[in-house]
Amino acid sequence: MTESSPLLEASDLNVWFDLPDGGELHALRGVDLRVGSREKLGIVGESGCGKSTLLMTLMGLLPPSASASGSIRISGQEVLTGGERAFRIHRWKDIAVVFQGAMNALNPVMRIGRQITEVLELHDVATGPAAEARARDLVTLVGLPDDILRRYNHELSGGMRQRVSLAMALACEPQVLLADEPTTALDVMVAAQVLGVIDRLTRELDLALVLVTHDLPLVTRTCDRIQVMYAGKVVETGTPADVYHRSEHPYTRLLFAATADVHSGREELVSIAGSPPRLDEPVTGCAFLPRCPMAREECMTEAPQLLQVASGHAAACRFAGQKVRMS
Amino acid sequence: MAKGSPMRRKLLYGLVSVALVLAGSACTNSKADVRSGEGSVLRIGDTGSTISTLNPFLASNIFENAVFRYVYPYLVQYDTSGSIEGDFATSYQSTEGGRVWTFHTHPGATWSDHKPLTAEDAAWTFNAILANKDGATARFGSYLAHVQSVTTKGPNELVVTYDKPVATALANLSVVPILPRAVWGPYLSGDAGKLSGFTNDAPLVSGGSFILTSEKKDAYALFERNPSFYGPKPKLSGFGFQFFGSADAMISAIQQGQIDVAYDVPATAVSTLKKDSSLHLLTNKGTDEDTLIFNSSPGQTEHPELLDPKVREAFHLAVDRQKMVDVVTLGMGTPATSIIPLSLQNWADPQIGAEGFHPDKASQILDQLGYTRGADGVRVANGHPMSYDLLEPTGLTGHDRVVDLLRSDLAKIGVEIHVRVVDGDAFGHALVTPSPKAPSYDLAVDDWISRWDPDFMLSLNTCGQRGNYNEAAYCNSHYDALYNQQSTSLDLAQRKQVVDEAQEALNRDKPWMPLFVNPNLIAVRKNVHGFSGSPFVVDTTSRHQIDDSWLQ
Amino acid sequence: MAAVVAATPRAGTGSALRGSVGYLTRRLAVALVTVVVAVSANFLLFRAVPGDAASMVKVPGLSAAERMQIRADFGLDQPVGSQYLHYLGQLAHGNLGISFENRKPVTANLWQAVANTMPMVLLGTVFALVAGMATGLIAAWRRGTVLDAGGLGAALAFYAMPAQWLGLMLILLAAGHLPSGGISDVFLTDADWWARTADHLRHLLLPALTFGLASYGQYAVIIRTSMLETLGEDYVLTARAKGFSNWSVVRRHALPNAMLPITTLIAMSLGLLVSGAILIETVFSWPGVGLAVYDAVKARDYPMLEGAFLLLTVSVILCNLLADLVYLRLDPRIRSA
Amino acid sequence: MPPPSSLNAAKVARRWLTWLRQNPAALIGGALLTAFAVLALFGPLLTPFGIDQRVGPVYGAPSPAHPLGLDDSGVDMLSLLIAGTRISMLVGFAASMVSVLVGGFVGVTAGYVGGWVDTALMRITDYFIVIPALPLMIVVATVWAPSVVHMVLIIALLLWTSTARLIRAQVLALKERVSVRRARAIGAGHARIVLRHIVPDIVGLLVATTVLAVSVAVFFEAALSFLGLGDPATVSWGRLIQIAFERTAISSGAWWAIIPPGLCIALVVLGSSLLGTAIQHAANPKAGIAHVSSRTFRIRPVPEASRD
Repeated sequence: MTESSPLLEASDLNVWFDLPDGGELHALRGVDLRVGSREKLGIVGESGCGKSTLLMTLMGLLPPSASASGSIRISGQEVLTGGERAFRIHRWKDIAVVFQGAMNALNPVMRIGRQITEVLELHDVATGPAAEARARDLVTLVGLPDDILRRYNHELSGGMRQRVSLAMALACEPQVLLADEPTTALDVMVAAQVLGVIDRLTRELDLALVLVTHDLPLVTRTCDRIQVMYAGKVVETGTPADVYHRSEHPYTRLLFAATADVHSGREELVSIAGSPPRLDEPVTGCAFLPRCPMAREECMTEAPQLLQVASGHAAACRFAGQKVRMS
Repeated sequence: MAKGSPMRRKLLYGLVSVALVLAGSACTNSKADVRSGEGSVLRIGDTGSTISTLNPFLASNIFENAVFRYVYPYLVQYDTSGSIEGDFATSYQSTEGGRVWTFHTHPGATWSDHKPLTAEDAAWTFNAILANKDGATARFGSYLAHVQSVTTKGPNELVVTYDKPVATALANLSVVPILPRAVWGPYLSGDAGKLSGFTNDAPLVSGGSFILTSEKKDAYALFERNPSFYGPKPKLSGFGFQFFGSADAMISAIQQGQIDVAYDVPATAVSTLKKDSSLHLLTNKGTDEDTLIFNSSPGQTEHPELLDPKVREAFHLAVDRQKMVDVVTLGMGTPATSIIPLSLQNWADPQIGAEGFHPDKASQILDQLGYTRGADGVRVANGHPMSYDLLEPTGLTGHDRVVDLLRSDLAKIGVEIHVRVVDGDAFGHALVTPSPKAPSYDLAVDDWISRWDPDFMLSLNTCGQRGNYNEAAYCNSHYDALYNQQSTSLDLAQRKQVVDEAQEALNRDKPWMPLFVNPNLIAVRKNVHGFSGSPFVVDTTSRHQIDDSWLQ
Repeated sequence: MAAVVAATPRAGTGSALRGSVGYLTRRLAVALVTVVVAVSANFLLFRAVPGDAASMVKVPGLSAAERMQIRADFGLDQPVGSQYLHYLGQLAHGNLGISFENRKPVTANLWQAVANTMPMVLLGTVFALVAGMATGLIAAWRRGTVLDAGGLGAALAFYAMPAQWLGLMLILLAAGHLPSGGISDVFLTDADWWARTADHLRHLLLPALTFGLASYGQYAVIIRTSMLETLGEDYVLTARAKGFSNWSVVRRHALPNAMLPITTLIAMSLGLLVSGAILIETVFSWPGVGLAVYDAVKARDYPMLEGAFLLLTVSVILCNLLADLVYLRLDPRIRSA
Repeated sequence: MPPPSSLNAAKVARRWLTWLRQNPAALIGGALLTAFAVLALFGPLLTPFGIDQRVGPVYGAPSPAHPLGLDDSGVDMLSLLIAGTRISMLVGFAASMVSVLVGGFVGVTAGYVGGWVDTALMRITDYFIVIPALPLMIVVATVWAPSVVHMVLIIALLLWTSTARLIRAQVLALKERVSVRRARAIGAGHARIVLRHIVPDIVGLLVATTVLAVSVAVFFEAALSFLGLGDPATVSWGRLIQIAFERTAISSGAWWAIIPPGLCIALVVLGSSLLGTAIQHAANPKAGIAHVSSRTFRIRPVPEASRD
């Protein structure tokens, strides 16, 4: 891991969505992110905290109703200001994505094989029989028989679809793989198998991984670093050990506590009382304030900055690094 | 996507060239000029008409009859002033007090298939008609009523013998075509059972001035000059009828020079056409008369008051005919009070039914009958409101305006009219339901085109025509006697007197209540010469209109 | 690796084929049943309306015996059951009977009318499809922009206009430049092929354009909706993430999927074309099927009507079947369903 | 569309108004339909001249006194147009309501009862779908004397099929819902299940179908009238077009006799399409996202205010 040359770096990312009534929703509020080579970054948080938006922003796939500011660098090149054209140079070659299992990420009227070879041809990796051979290798790599190439999406099971998505993502040998909750909608056994494949391949192929999930045990198991997001902001970042054992943000602590209650990473986190703030109105002070067991008067006025508590471990809580007890 | 691919450019060229062809073709209007001059084709347009059969025994509409007039020989026809003249017969005279008619026919005539055309053909046709005159050939049987025998004396002399003198012999014979035996033989033999299945498709074997070369239902009929015609050679090399679906299409066609003559122009278009300097407008008093028909049969039991001549008189007085003429024909028609239109000057009598428009008098009559108005203003007669169904056949432009006016005029005297619009066939059906002699409808409107001879119009209300042309199902032995008397009155003055009496009789009973006569408006391009107007929509009584025309 | 176990395909090639055959068989069966229902219903419909050949034949002075003869000629003196069997027998030989009106075989009359209608509706449909495609795709592509609003507005406007009125508007606009009625200049008998073709085209232009404009709006709206739905699909996002340009995404991934409902729409509307042309044929005196039906109604020409209804219903059924076939070809999901 | 509820009328009205404000298409559609409905109801009070009253020359051109000119008999076109509104709207609304009632009944019956009833009803529906609609209407209209009531029935006769299919599909889905199965399990009567558990959930769809059917019915009214099969004693927009067509309005240059009635039909059809589609979308909302668009997200500088 070389800190000096991150494969993917985003700094001070802000994303707004226009709302039909004329207002806007501030979905990402100054997010920073760095992924070094072979690094595995986990991004966790409740639904609606902006983790999927972050992933879409990194791929440049925001809808026209969105606006963004800040900086995204892929392999050191600035892409955000370059717009669609700048992103397209890197898509799939440098940075590929596996979408949620619940999505229909595969074209229903195109054979699986074609969906893999077309991307090989697009990025001049291989054409014709060579592309087909490569596609066979890819599906074998993810543990699928090669006659899968002649099939259509509707003939596959959920687990097979995610494996195909993975094979497709690996087609152009990207350096960074983004995975957006790749196992939602899969049953536990299949999810474990798919994650096993992802884990194995990122190691075998020396990939950097950004894994977006709300499966906390998973990230602590697989990732090198974790970023916890809340209301469009990173509220805590650090190694799994930092975040799990020495969490400095009350939200992180509640999150882990809730997970422990539920015993399953697949269920939505519901056991934190209250709900996240509305992002279509300006947030003053700490966004977590209404749900925070440690809330103080001063939290209402001043938004907390990420405070470094140890090397590589920071939390956005005014009490970070202070030993304040939760009441 | 900014640069056009070769493929897209090709497509573009293709589209552009198609557009150019269309634009170019849109500008070609030169063909009108090709046709001018001697020996050219006269193009005639009409709306709403059609030719649905070329079998004269099935034919019922006027353009079918017009086709026969030009392609088949007739013994006699009318001249442009309404007098009988010889056609295939070069001369004719009656003997034995009008009982025997002798016709001398054109010698050496041939059909268009070069077979000889002689008096024998006429005798064969007439005898074939007589053989089944109450059956398959009934269409022409009535025109040969009282004919005892038809014989020839040599190839050019025909003798028609009647069982009694018939005043209308020539008028009737002017309607009966002479058919080529070679074609019609198989269909007119025996009981003529196959006759109704014979379509007689174009091109027809012709003996008249023109040959029908092609014909398409609802579209056109095209004619070429018949080189073997016995009579004077037409100046035109051909002519054609084109049938338009709408008057607007026809008017635009004549204005653009796509046709030379437009028959039966609607009154609403007259001001437009008058402004066009390339057109003449021939306006003729017409013979097409609109009438209100009272069901006069015993089948009409629901409203007995409608059978009362006094009630009919009230209706007669309540209708503002001049207003109808003004609204429906824009003042170009003529009010009518008798079934013989005024355009038949020899026979019409303007005094008949000329009481005028007196709604107050009409109300008085109904008051005197004790038909008082109910709370809704509708009178009550025989325990029922005076509220009647009126059948209106579709397909005749202006009829709905007529009906609107009738309804509002009658409403003013406390009579309510409910209009039922029905198409021609349903109309015909309603008039003979439940039985031809005793139908049950209340009122109807229709129009009839008179002929030069009053016999036809007078025949419409005879007992024998019930279930056929007698739409009122009126039957009166006194009237029938008058009708028969006029048809056998050889003396013109005497016949005129009987015709008047018959009109009077009808005016008294009013099976029909005449309303007004439609004008006959024909638009003609100025390069058409010799084209005479006529009281008829299309003249089926004579070949003169087209035979005498030429283009310049 | 345990994962391989999970990778057993759910459906084999054999079952996909069986799926296709089963699907086709089902569709064919439904179509066949509908045809039988239609044939019988049409037969009964025209026995239920008042009047028959004998009452419609306009021969003055026809005697009762003559009318009986005509009824016998047309087989109308038989019981309805045997008339029905006779009718079916005729149908089996492709014989639709003889027209009451002009005593010609119904098939000949219909053929003539179809031959006239086809160029008009086909040209119009091609126009409507091309223009509708363009509008629908551009509007979907430029969703929410002025172009979208304008395109959708135009499409809805044309959709909302009654065809007969649209025809009259075009006649008003083209007054004096293009013929407003008929299929050709009937007096153009001695002209050469080019002149006749140009004349046909001139006559074809307004009715075909009316037909095109009248169906254009519907196509444009449906293509836009279908395209928008497809553009919202996840695989479109995948395609973009793969690095395809927007246009490639639309062409390779969105269009083939968006075309599925559009294909059905086109095939189904093809079946309805002919009867939809009735108003336009009336406005332009175009002697096609629509006008033939209308004239047959007016003349109570029941054999003609029976034939026309059979032709129209069967063509709708066939077009639906065609839509199913095309769907089967385009959409792999149906093949193994 | 706000779901049907037992709230008081004022609240329901307020929700409708809010919904209309947020849907410009629905607002335009609703406004058009309301305007024509008002015109249909109160039109006869507004007609400046009688529709039997000849006030000027044949095809008199528009003038301040007669803004839409005169027709072929010199009657004020504006008065005719207003008078025609009533019949056209009446036929449009009545036919669509009858057709939705019939279609709804057939659809609910077929979907709920199932079995051979479903099969039979659907085969009949199939026949009505494949039969050429306008020709059949012409046949029936020709045989049946023309009147407004007949016109309504004839149009409804062919309009109910799409509703029947739509409702059947919906009912089939609803039938399997937990609440319906539970109701059946506790022995609720069929009528009760249909009325309490099924009908409330298809009301939105029925309303949308009715509104959409208005446009088709108005179209058919115009078509039948144009073919001369309308009630001759009444004035409708379709009949005005027919009269203009038959009485040489075009060659007389009387555009004012042709354009207004067609425009009115187009506006009503447009109104009912816009409103109906909007209700349909509201009853069955779709996300309405597009992953590809000619436009892309915007880049903007970070506003100071949002730096926190």
